[in-house]
Amino acid sequence: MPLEDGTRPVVPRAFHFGDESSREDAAHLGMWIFIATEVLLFAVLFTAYALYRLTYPDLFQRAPAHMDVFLGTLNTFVLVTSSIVVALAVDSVRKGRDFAGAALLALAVLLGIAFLSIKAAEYAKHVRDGALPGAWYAYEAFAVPGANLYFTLYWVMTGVHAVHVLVGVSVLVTLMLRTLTGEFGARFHTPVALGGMYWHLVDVIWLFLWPLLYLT
Amino acid sequence: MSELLRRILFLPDAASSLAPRVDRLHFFIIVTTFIVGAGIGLTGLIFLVRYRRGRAEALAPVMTAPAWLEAAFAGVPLAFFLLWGALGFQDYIWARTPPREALDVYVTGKQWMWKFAYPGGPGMVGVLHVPTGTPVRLLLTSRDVIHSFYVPAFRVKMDALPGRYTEIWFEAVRPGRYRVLCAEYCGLDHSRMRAEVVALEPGAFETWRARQRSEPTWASGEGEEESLLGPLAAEGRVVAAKQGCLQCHTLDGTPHIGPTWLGLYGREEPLASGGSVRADVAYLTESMMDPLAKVVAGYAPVMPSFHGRLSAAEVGALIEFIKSLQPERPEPPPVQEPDYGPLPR
Amino acid sequence: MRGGARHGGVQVLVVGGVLLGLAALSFGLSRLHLGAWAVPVALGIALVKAALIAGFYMHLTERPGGPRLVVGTAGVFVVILVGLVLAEASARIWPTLPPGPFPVTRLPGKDVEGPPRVAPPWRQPP
Amino acid sequence: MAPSHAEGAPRGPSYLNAEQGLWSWLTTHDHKRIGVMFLAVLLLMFLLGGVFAMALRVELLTPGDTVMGRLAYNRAFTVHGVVMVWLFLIPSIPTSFGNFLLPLMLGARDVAFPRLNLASFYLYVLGATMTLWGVFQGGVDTGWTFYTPYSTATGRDLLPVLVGVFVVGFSTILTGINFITTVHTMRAPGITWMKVPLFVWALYGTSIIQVLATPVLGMVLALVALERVVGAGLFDPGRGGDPLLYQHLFWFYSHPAVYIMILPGMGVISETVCAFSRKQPFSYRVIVWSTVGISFVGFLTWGHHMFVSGQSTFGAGAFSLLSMLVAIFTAMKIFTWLGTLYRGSLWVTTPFTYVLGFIFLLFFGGMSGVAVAVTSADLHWHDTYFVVAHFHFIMVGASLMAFLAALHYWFPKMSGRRYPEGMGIGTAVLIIFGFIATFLPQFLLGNMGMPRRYADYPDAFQPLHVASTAGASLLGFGFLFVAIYLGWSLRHGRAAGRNPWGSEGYEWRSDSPPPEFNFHAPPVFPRPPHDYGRPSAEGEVDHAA
Repeated sequence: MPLEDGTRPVVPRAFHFGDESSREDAAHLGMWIFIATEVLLFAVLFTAYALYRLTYPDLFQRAPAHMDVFLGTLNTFVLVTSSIVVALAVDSVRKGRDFAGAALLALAVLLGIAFLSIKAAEYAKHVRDGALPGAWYAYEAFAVPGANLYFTLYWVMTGVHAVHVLVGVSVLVTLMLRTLTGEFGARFHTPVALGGMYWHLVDVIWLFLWPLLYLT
Repeated sequence: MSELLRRILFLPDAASSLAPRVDRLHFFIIVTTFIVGAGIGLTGLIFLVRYRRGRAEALAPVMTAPAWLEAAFAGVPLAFFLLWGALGFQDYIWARTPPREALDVYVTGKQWMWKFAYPGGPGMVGVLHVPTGTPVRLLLTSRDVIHSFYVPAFRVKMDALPGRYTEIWFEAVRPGRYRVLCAEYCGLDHSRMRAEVVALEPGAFETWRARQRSEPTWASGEGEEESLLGPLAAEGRVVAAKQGCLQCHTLDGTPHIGPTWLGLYGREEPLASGGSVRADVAYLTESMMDPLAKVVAGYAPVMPSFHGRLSAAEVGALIEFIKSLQPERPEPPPVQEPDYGPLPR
Repeated sequence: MRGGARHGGVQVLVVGGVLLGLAALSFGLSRLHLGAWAVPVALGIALVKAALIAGFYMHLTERPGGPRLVVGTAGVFVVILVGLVLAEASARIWPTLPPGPFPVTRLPGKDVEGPPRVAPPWRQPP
Repeated sequence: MAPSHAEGAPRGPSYLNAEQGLWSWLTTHDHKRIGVMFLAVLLLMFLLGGVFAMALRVELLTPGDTVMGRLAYNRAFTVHGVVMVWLFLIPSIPTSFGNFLLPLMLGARDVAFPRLNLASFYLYVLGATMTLWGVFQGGVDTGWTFYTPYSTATGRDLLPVLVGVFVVGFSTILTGINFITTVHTMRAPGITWMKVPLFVWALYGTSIIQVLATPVLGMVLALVALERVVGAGLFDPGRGGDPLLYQHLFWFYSHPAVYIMILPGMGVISETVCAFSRKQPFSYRVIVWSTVGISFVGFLTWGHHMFVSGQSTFGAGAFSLLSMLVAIFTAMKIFTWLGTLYRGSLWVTTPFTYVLGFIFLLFFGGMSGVAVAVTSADLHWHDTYFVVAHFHFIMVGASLMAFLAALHYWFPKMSGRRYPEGMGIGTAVLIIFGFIATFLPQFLLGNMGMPRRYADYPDAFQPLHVASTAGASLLGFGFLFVAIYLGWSLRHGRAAGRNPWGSEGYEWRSDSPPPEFNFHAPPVFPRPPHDYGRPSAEGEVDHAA
């Protein structure tokens, strides 16, 4: 912090850290804390799931039979692949290959959109069945006490997750455009790394939702 | 000693077998708190007088707590807290484990009243009769939101949850009337959701119960009146259900958000604006169309107007239904504000 | 930057391969119907995957100190929340929930008298 | 460094006049200005909540309707609770004094993310506006706890309030992220973890709670909103849901939130008790570890709000035990503060008067907290005025006293001016006694069995209610006096000089008010933050009246 004594410093405000490295450290730490808050946000839904699984054990075991396991599993692979692509993109930008990075980000965006489309198809199927959340639940094939709770949880959990995917996609689009303008490179790539972390978080949450809702 | 403490602390009479247990621990905690609190206050005061800085700045000695003192800061309070926790938990388990031979009473909370029912009848609103010296198990549930059954004199409290049963038990030790309050916020009339427990000698209780069984002054029997209704009145009942009248008006004699319909027709009702009105066809019709014009005393002016929402035929049916709701016996004694004067001994 | 070079594209691809493999494994195991073990096994696999992603894709291996502390703390609190709620609920005296049937097909507008309630206790002693 | 007192006059512009105009305030990234803006809005909220508190006390003067009906009363206590808890106490000390002082105490030029800091302020204003609008427009009558199924069944419009509180929560999270990152990455050279000022430790512990607990609240409120909009049924027994789940999730946030309210206050006291007894903390490490301990163990105790709610007996026992553990940390702090006073050189000032009041009232508040955490005793006390008195002892008797101590202690730092000291001490005594007169009767009311949230009560309770209302009016006058003389001092107070208290705190090494980037030169802190063992390095104690 080289400052002239007594004069008003003319250094731009954002540069109140010593150097780029410590700024990157702070940014990463801040992002991790934000991720922790997201984890706790979803923890509420997992708690509700756990409590109702405890209350209605048989029902939660039978419920996956009413889910579209194929689409759910397909979505898992789509999302994991997109995570790999984003990791590659971050690696490329770090190494200064920003055009390759942007291309990979574009691919990840496409995969994200694919995820959302598959999810929408799945939602449409549930709507046709009448497996709607809460008061609108009218799914004749699975009309046992508590089944409405399972589907409410399903809608809320995947819905909140889908909102996160949507936010993630827009973050990736922004990062892709900014990469294309040459803003990021080997010297400065913190935003790409942070955006990537957000996307991975979205992926990780799905990796827990998928077995709980579709497999077991 | 404990009687003196009880009076100093404004605690109500200890009228159940649980109460002395709770109070004992209460006194233990309070006395300890006040001794230590006085110690802290005095220490602070002495320090303030003794070490008060004059105008000149004095240099205070450097000192840090030795490790044993730090351990004491944590250890001594912890010992007390854990002791209290353990003693309290013992009593808590006792209070939540009803004896097998306990007399069952079903308690239903509802905005804003308490219903009590014995398995073989009778059912009562607002007054719970129990024998003294006998454990009574309460099975609580609620019909709308969460309520909490609270008898200060018994030191007993348990929430009544909709859709599930909770249980608690108590044993009244001497006859008397004890107030029941609702301790969980439940809406507009939360503060008026009161009832009372009447503890009777076992003999007197059996006599009371036998008499109640043979000629109930008032027993709850929803659904029984249906068969007695004429066709128009039956239609009125459907209208009442469809329009949501029954969310505020009861059919069983208990005041709710609005006055009960039981025995309403022909009754002289005091008005909030002063004076009174006879509840005849004209008044009932007016109350449906312009409810705020004449509000019965003691009720909030919250009823919406049904002008345009009820056809003439529906109004007629409703009035016919209200007419049909006459108590077959004299009205049940109104839930009186219990007399909380000194208890008869 | 610290360790940037160590994380080549090859490593990303290897980890990705493992992730896809684990996902396939999780799916395969679910077809075997493991009964009581199904949930723990599935969650275990998910945890491994999450650890891989956090460690390699989210650069946790490069960042000791703060970030690891944060992740660890968050994990602990998730366990506390879920664990204590489950511990409390499983120790309740059952059935505190009155037996059904719950009207699961209730649609808005059908409930004329407010939320459905169980039969009055004097009609249906447990 | 080390200018003498004569040279204590600020060199160059301070943060207050480095830039001029309203716009420069509204778009500032300066943590000090953001702190001051937060302080202004918070005081406004306190005023609003206080007015409603007085209205409640007046209504309770007599049984039956005194000045308002039951419905109005239910709405009024909701406004009081919502404003005081969500909009005043939870953000109070961290966002105002924390924002102002954290970088100063670490020798940093700003917090780690200045733009995020400003965003946090605007989110708070937005959320507060929505909440207030929602409360008044919807006539919300659920209390600040929004218990289901009442909150899902009530006919009032709850959605704006839920969204508003959610947004305020988000603002809290941003502040928390900012503080944790700042403490981790921006300590000046020489400030190792065990040389971090105690107030910063308190803010750090608070931020951990904010960051980990607030998202839970956000999601729960979202679920309540969902319950109202689509009838989700997760908390509705009619659809197989469990109303206790709401209470679990809500208190998982709201119990630690109590520590969000009190921990910064404890930090303030740890600072001031050293400054005014001119002595090192009796045990620095005890205070530090008890702070960390509270923020951790505070998460394990939420079930003690549910002893009579149908929770399992086992659950009640476990939560009771864990609650006993968290009380220890407070006890340790109280003893350590007392030990710090021992053989000190006590300077009786306004902040110090509040410190003494704080220690005394926190003791009784804490002990009554232990008492209600005893399972069997809670059968009697749960949801009565005993609990009301208990948490007011903590939130008003402790948190608010600490807020006032901080306001007086750092008033010269923030404004560069002094306030009339004698007036301050007198008012502090008035406030402390007014407080005791208000809330001591409420303990007794609780013993008598008066449940909380009662608009109307049996006649037997009246004498104690009258006493409480009388005390509340004393309290009200006290706050009025504070507002008057501090407002007067803002314009007409004497210039404070750099370090009017002769404090060793790092923040006093800068000018009062500090320059825009806190220090004229990169600061060096060779001594620990509370090192009063040696004659002051600057020796410029301004002993005036």
